[in-house]
Amino acid sequence: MSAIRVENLTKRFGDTVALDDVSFEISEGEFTIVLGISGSGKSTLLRCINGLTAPTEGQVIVDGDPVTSHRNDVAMVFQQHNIIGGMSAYSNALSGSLGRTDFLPSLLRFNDREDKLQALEALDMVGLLDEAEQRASQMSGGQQQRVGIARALVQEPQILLADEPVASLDPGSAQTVMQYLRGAAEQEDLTTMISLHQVNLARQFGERFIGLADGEIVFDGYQDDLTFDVIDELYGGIDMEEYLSGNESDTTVA
Amino acid sequence: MSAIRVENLTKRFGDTVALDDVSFEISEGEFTIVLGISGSGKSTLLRCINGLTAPTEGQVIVDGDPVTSHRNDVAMVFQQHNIIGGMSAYSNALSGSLGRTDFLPSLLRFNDREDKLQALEALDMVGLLDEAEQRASQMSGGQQQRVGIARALVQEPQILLADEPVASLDPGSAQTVMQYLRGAAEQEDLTTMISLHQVNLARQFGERFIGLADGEIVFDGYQDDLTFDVIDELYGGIDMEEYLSGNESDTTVA
Amino acid sequence: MSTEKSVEQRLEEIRLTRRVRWVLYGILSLAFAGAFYGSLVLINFSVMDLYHQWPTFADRLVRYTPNWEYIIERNLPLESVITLAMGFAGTVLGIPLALLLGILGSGRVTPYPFNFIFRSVMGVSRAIPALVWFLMFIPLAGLSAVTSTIAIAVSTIGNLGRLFTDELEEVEDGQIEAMETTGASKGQTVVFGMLSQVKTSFIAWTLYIFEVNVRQAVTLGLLGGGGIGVVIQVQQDLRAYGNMMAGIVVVLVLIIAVEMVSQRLRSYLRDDEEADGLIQLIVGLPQRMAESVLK
Amino acid sequence: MSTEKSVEQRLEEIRLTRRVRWVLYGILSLAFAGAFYGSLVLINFSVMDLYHQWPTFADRLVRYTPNWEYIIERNLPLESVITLAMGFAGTVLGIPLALLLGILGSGRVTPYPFNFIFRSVMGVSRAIPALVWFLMFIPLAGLSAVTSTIAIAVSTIGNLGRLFTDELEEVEDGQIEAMETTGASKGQTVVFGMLSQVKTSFIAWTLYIFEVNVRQAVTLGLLGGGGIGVVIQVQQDLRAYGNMMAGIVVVLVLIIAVEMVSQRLRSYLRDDEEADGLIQLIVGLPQRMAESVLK
Amino acid sequence: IGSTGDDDAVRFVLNPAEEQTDIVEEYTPMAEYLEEETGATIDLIRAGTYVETLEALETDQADIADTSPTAVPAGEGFADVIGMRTAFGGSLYFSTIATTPDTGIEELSDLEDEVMTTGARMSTSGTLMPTLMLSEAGLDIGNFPDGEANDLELRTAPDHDTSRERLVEDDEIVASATGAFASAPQIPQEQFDDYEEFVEHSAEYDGAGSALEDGEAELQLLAVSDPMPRAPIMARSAWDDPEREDIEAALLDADEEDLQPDDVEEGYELWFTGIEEADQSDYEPVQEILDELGLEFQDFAPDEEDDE
Ligand SMILES: Nc1ncnc2c1ncn2[C@@H]1O[C@H](COP(=O)(O)OP(=O)(O)OP(=O)(O)O)[C@@H](O)[C@H]1O
Ligand SMILES: Nc1ncnc2c1ncn2[C@@H]1O[C@H](COP(=O)(O)OP(=O)(O)OP(=O)(O)O)[C@@H](O)[C@H]1O
Ligand SMILES: [Mg+2]
Ligand SMILES: [Mg+2]
Repeated sequence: MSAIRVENLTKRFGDTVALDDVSFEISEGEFTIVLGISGSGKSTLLRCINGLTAPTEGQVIVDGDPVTSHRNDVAMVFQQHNIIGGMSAYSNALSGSLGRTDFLPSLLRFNDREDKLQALEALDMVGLLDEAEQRASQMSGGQQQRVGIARALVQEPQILLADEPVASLDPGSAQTVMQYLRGAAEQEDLTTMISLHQVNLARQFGERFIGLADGEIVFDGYQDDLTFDVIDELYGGIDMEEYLSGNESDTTVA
Repeated sequence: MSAIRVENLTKRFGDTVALDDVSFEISEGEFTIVLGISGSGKSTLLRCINGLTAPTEGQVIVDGDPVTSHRNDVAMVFQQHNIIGGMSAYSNALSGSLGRTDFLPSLLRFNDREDKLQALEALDMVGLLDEAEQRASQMSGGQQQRVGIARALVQEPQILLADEPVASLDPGSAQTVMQYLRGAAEQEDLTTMISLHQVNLARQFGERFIGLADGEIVFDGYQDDLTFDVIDELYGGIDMEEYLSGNESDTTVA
Repeated sequence: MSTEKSVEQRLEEIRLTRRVRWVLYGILSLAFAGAFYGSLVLINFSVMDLYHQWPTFADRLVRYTPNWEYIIERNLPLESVITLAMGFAGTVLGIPLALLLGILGSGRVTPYPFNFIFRSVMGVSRAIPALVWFLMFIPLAGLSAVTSTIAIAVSTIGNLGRLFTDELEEVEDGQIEAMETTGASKGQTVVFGMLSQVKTSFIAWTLYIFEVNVRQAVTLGLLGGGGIGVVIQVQQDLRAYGNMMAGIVVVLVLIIAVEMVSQRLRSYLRDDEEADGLIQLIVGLPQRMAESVLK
Repeated sequence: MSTEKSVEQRLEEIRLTRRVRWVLYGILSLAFAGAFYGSLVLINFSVMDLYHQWPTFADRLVRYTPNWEYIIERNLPLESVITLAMGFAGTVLGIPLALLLGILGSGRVTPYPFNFIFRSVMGVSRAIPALVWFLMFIPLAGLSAVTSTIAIAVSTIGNLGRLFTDELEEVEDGQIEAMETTGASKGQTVVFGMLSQVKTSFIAWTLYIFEVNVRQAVTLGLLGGGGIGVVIQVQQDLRAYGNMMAGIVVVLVLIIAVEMVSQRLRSYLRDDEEADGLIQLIVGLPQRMAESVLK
Repeated sequence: IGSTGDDDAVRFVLNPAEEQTDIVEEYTPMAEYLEEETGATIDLIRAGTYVETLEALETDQADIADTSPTAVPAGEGFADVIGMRTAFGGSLYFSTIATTPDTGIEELSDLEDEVMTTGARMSTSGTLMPTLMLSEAGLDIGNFPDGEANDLELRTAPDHDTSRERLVEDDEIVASATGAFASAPQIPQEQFDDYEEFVEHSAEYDGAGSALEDGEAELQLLAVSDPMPRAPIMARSAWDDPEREDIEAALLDADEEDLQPDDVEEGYELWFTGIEEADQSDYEPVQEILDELGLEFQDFAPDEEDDE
């Protein structure tokens, strides 16, 4: 059974068509990377799957049910990590269990022992067990992003979405974060969709690829299908090879 | 004559050694890229050349004179662009001429006609002539960065420094900005030093390369010398090939 | 998993830390509660007394039903315009010195021990309540709206200047450095690198203080300082609470109007992208006119 | 270069736009100056009068030399502690409702037309001057510091609540969405997604309002509400300006002390990384204790 | 202030609105005297304005109040007049309107189109009475004090002394109204001789012109008002306590020495010397002034809930 089925999804913001009749299916446990330049609709797609954005037309079916609002079993990692700066890494990870904790206990931090252990295990998995008590705002960007992943894992999702999780990180941290995402997905057997704009990282970590351009799907395939032609199509306009070969002569910039 | 000579430059912040006995020379008109992971000392190096940071030991000689404070003929493009959000692109570009304008005229925006034309030409060069009157804060990240380049050009520098000018941009914009930098450097015959952490961009645009690791120079050479081994040394620790080959089997993340 | 042990151990550590922290918070809370209780004792606060008096108090609230007719009868809108004028003129008169002292009070403009000279001047202006300033300036301009305006102007220097100084502490170095690298002079760096960053916040703070000053103008009026406050005071002295409340309703409308305008302006300043009807129209005008001329 | 022409042309366009803008700014400035001038006329402001009265006023300033001995003689520090207690207790009493109404007044918590109910309640609390609140609460607590405290508490609700509401408008959606995706309930989203973002600003604003309230307590004292204000009032009635200024000096010290503590706390809250002596010590304590126990 | 110490204490509210004294200190000997005579405990509480004293009397937050004459009509229904303060034997006092010798103003009607200061806005002797005098002299006083006068500019001052000082210091101001106690010391005594009632009843007549020797500016008298009753001591009507009669009796019996502090310095003068019996009717002149000026206190009688 497919974990995610997107059916004729269209999303318009006023005149802008962010997604244009997008359909695809993702099988359980697949590690999918969504590629596309800025504005191609990557975020909108993930937000529709997540229920944060309501589609204009079409629907998303997760686990057999159409998505209407956000679901407990779909977790999300954000580009700006969106963790709570004033709390410790541990408390942030623990906040992933809010969906199954009542209001008062969550306020007083009387969480289940199980959830607490799970938060620490998740931190362990992203290599931050020793920093568990550190304030999130004092961590580096890469560490904060890993806390965001830990939080998503504590949510015990079946589906993990990540919207440009490494866009604001330096290459070293980006590698590390992608490794943790891939590792967690395999270990917990998660269906994962990650939007990226770094082609090299995508090629390195991706299993399946969905390429968006102007809200439409222009590529849907596996690692072997992702040729340089495809990438040129996705990131058209800039012809690097030609620019590179020409840059020793006079370069008048348009 | 060398445009920039760095002699035994050491910079310590408390216990941290940001630069450790760094020496090199850059000839006039060279387009140099400084590579290195986060914390390797790239920013500190550029700030020392610029006079924004005072070295602990050693010195930087620009155009024959040791650098003691910031010089009019050294311009800088910042990662966070540092342009003034509340002013138009044109006014921002024009602010590059502050060094040669008196206080009162600059306050009342009574700049020389020549400077004004130059500001517009610089905006034209970075492809923003039509957006000249737009408020900087309303522009996209890539556009803002280009305004920053225009401002640096209006300064009429001999040396152009840029500290991770594309780190916060998406790949499309990063390409564009690097193109403009390269184009401007060639057209105005500038000696240019750019720190980058994207290896692919560096290979694509660089002429000369300086690699830093832990504050020390580990590489200094031209495009042909920049092999994958060098890159592995610079970005050591993460062995991508191995990870990639192993990621189909069980991946326990440390 | 082999790390299970260390996770358990870590949890114990965390629980211990948390317990210690709870105790610490407990102590802090107790200290706080103690200070609060001490304060209540010091002012002879008694819940029982309040409880006993509550019915009397509640009975009398009907007296405070506004007498709407009085608004027209006594031409209260006009009086409230005078109050507005006091607040406005006082704010405008106070701005230049607030700006000067506020900037000079920042540690980034004036080096450390010296900036405290300017901060102290602002401190004095704030510490003396506007009411006392008002009394001190009576020899200068009598018991009048002018004296109120001067008192407001003087306290604006301290209140607004201090907010300016605070704001300047949050300025980012990036733009200052960027201006320095262009070879800008010290003055140009302050204007282009610092002030341009805080321009909108300065305007927002000025609007906020303007609101506060309009309320202050009402209060000074209660002491004879002109405007609608005087009417409220006279009606209060006559125990004509219905009329008094009519005055207060007018003040309410005035203050809400001022706040709405100032809020609108501030939110316009904050996210300037938002196409904001009128203002956008005005600001966009020159652009469009220029375009049409050149076509 | 072929673009030279178009650059020249663009400059002309820009100059035209600028000229139109200057004219527009000119008009706005004139309108502003007109409003200012109108205000001055409305309140009968006359520079000549002030000029004539200046010598008299200046002569009198010597009267305002503080009589330092009076500070000890009359035990002013004790009186100022009462004032402090009034400000503190009033602030603490006002916080819960300020918090509740402030949160409910935000358009993000309560949908649009309804949040204005709460904003209006806060508006009323602000519009009625603390002096009038004082009068209204006499039936409840008599002529006492308690009444002042209640008056301060009531105006705190409006002043602080409004600042809270404003702050909540600036909350970023990201963290709220993040909490929503974890399946958190509405209440949990508000607490973890919104309030945790503004926690430090809320504390900072509360401290700011506490400062304002201490000043307000002085003012209410001037009208019979207890504390050092009463002493200042009496000495003023006695025309013992030296003694009055001694009182004001004590107020000055009090207010500067309060501001310094509150500024310190705020800057600690802002950049929490900065190792800030004492507080760092206290906060770091549990960690270190836990470590030493486990070793 | 606000020391509601023990629950049975008699709460005596003091209103300093019109006097330049530390009123709590002034009344301390009286409180001690009352405590000695009646065995009651007296709490002295300072009020900011006289409305506050009325509010306190009406809502059982005070038992006795020293207040201003206008409080008598205002307090009708819930506060009784116990007595009237007297000063140096006189129970009546006067307002004056004075100018400076160089203004050329001869009589009240000359004040047309001029600027004049008065006392606090609702002060009987500082503002209300003088306004009535102007009105009787044929000047159109408009809505003043609740508004502006038409024929001249009336500016209020916070108190009597300031009103007088403004006259001396501000050239634009040509006259000032004050209670006689604030102006008489600077007015040559002979100018009062035309006003028989003043000569006979006023405590200030003897000291008239006395401050001129100290070099204070000389004032010139324009008019003296009809006599007014001095400020009343009032009690809460609903105050039903055996102590009440004792206290009332003791108050009326008090001698000047009872009211003087023990450790008086040379030349110490209380501004009141005794309390004599009085009732509502003694304050009819005040009601008349209010009526003439069109000032009405709101009536909160339960049955007629309107703004009459
Ligand atoms: N809330 C919104 N309101 C209006 N337009 C929107 C909104 N969100 C997205 N859009 C528009 O929809 C299109 C797709 O945006 P989306 O954010 O999904 O792209 P993206 O691929 O995530 O780009 P990026 O790499 O910049 O994040 C863009 O043209 C964008 O301007
Ligand atoms: N102002 C400073 N105070 C203390 N330490 C500093 C300061 N600036 C830099 N450092 C330290 O010096 C070292 C080099 O920093 P630098 O910013 O030059 O590195 P970088 O290569 O630019 O890294 P990045 O890619 O993160 O910008 C780091 O360890 C950093 O923590
Ligand atoms: Mg996106
Ligand atoms: Mg750097």
